[in-house]
Amino acid sequence: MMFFYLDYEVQKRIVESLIFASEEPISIVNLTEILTSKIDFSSMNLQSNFQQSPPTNEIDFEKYFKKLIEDINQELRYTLRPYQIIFVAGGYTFATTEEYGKIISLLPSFRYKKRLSRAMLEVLTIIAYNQPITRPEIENIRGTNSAEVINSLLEKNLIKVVGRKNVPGKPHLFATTNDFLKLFGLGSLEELPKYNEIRTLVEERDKQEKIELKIDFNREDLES
Amino acid sequence: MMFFYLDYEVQKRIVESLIFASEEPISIVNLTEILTSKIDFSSMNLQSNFQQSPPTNEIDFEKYFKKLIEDINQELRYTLRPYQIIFVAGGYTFATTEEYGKIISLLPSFRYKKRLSRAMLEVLTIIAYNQPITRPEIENIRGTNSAEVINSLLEKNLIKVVGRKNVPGKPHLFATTNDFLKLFGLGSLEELPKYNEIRTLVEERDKQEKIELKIDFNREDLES
Amino acid sequence: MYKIILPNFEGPLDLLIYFIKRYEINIYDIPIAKITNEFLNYIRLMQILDIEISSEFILMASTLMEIKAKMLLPNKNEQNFKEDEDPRKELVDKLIEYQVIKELSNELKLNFIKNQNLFFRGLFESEITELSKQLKTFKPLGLVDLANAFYALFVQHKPEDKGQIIPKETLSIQEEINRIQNILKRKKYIVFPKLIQSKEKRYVIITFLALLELVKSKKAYLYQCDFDTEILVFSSDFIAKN
Repeated sequence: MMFFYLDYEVQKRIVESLIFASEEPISIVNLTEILTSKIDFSSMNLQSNFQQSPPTNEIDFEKYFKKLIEDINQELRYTLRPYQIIFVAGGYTFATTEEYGKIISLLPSFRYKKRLSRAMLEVLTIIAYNQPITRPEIENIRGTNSAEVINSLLEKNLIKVVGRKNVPGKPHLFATTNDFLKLFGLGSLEELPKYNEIRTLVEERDKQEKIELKIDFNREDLES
Repeated sequence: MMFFYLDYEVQKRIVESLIFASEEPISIVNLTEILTSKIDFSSMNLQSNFQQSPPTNEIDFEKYFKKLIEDINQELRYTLRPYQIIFVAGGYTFATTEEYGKIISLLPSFRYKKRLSRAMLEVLTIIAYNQPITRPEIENIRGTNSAEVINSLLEKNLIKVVGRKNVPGKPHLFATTNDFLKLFGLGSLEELPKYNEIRTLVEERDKQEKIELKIDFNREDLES
Repeated sequence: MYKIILPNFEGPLDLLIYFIKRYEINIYDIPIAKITNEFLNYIRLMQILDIEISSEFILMASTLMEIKAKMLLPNKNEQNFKEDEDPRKELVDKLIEYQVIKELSNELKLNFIKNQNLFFRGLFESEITELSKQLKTFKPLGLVDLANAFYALFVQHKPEDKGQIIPKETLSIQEEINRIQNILKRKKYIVFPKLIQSKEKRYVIITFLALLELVKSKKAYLYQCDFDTEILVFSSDFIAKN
């Protein structure tokens, strides 16, 4: 039983789930190819009344699927879903609506939350405190190859190239971006924890209890 | 203006778009963290009447968000969307419904996407239960070369390198990924079939075979 | 010509378990002579059929024969071994552990089958923007760039050249081409050094030759960002679509 003989409602659901699951934007040509292949939809136990439909060779696939996708989008709008099917890079794919996309992008540390590896954080920190800095200098501090990490940070727009250093090889100089500040909720680079403070903190980590005690004493001093 | 003062409908949309846009399953802890941070939602131009709401410190976030997600799922079901929010790999994420997933899996371009050979399953099992583990250790358990299999599992992003073992040769240590949990529909590694139960079962069975063997011997005795 | 299909064993342990099941042998008291014979017969059969025998099978055969010899040695006090001096113990432990793994993987397979109809979202916005950004800012590369990158990588990573043990399976350039193309079917693009990670020297060379072949026949395209960063390999399909 062919796709085009299915209920229009079921057709919509199938196309919607296809676009949802596809790893690439899916083109009309692609959709047509997949859905006109010899699959027996009647075996799929769909709650669908099969309808009389024009034979495939009379269907203008492009027009048909465009209309179908537009109808899905209308449903999504009517039911207030915060996502839509959009046309991009030669095909159809899901994306959040502009309104909710904007909200998401404003939420702190959302996009990068789980995608910053320890190595990335390390390199970011080094760049943040030493900018502008070259790759060899970064690698010298970390003691390990950092090309790939730097590449991913560039891709995520957390660092940028600000020039070249005038030493043999003219290596690129890297600095942090505004997105970096946004990600860490910093108003400016000056709001970074002070390097010396951190250094002291690390050095005295073993004496942490003592420090806290001191602070307590101070407060008591103030209160009394 | 806080998240919890927004219209419940708008709250649902924000959570839905967050889960929709997140590449990794998003946990309740994560949701809470993101949505209780200091964002002024009133600046976001949302069509929402702000409502009186209990102060955050009285909200049971887990219960609140679980209910909210269940309400979104109910909407998705009522409006016949072919996808749902499910809990997997430690968080919430979108996935096709059983019904439409079945249809998709029958379509030619999706059919072969999910295939695991016996060898791959075996190596995955060994890594899942013994992580982090090195290739020689895996090969010792299987009694056979597993380099190719490990490579394809790495390519499929079902396992990842998490470091090197401090033994001669410094071999890579492998562990399973979130994609592994997603592929097997596991909320966490704790949901794996229990090792000890299966081990007892195997040992019991081996003992049972011993008994059968005795009976066999007896029969042979009788026959001869 | 006709084909003989032998059961597909995942190595010598798998084969031994097959024998144990078939002859309903008590795993705690394996008749080692009988099993060794069966095992050697199987290897001979493989030889006759001209099937490549991997080193693990040879190794297992010698282990079995060693155990057999130890079992034949007259024991000082008793004829029966105490459990922990039984020469079979190590092998038995391995067989049990492997059986447990097999059972567990069967259980996991049920999960897998149950979940086969679950499809997650395939494409995310960040990937779309990343992709279109890359194609805009990345410049196409030629064969010379590939050779340079290859050389740099070779110097940098110093792939291990394991002299002693040469794996039986040999990898042809065609197989490597297939592998790369398979990845490209799934992944849109590959970061060049990822192709070569943790491989031996001769594999690195095969990967390089395969990549050369793909670029020459325009089945793959190389791109690199303006910076001194990694080379990306794209499939021709993907480039055509964009």
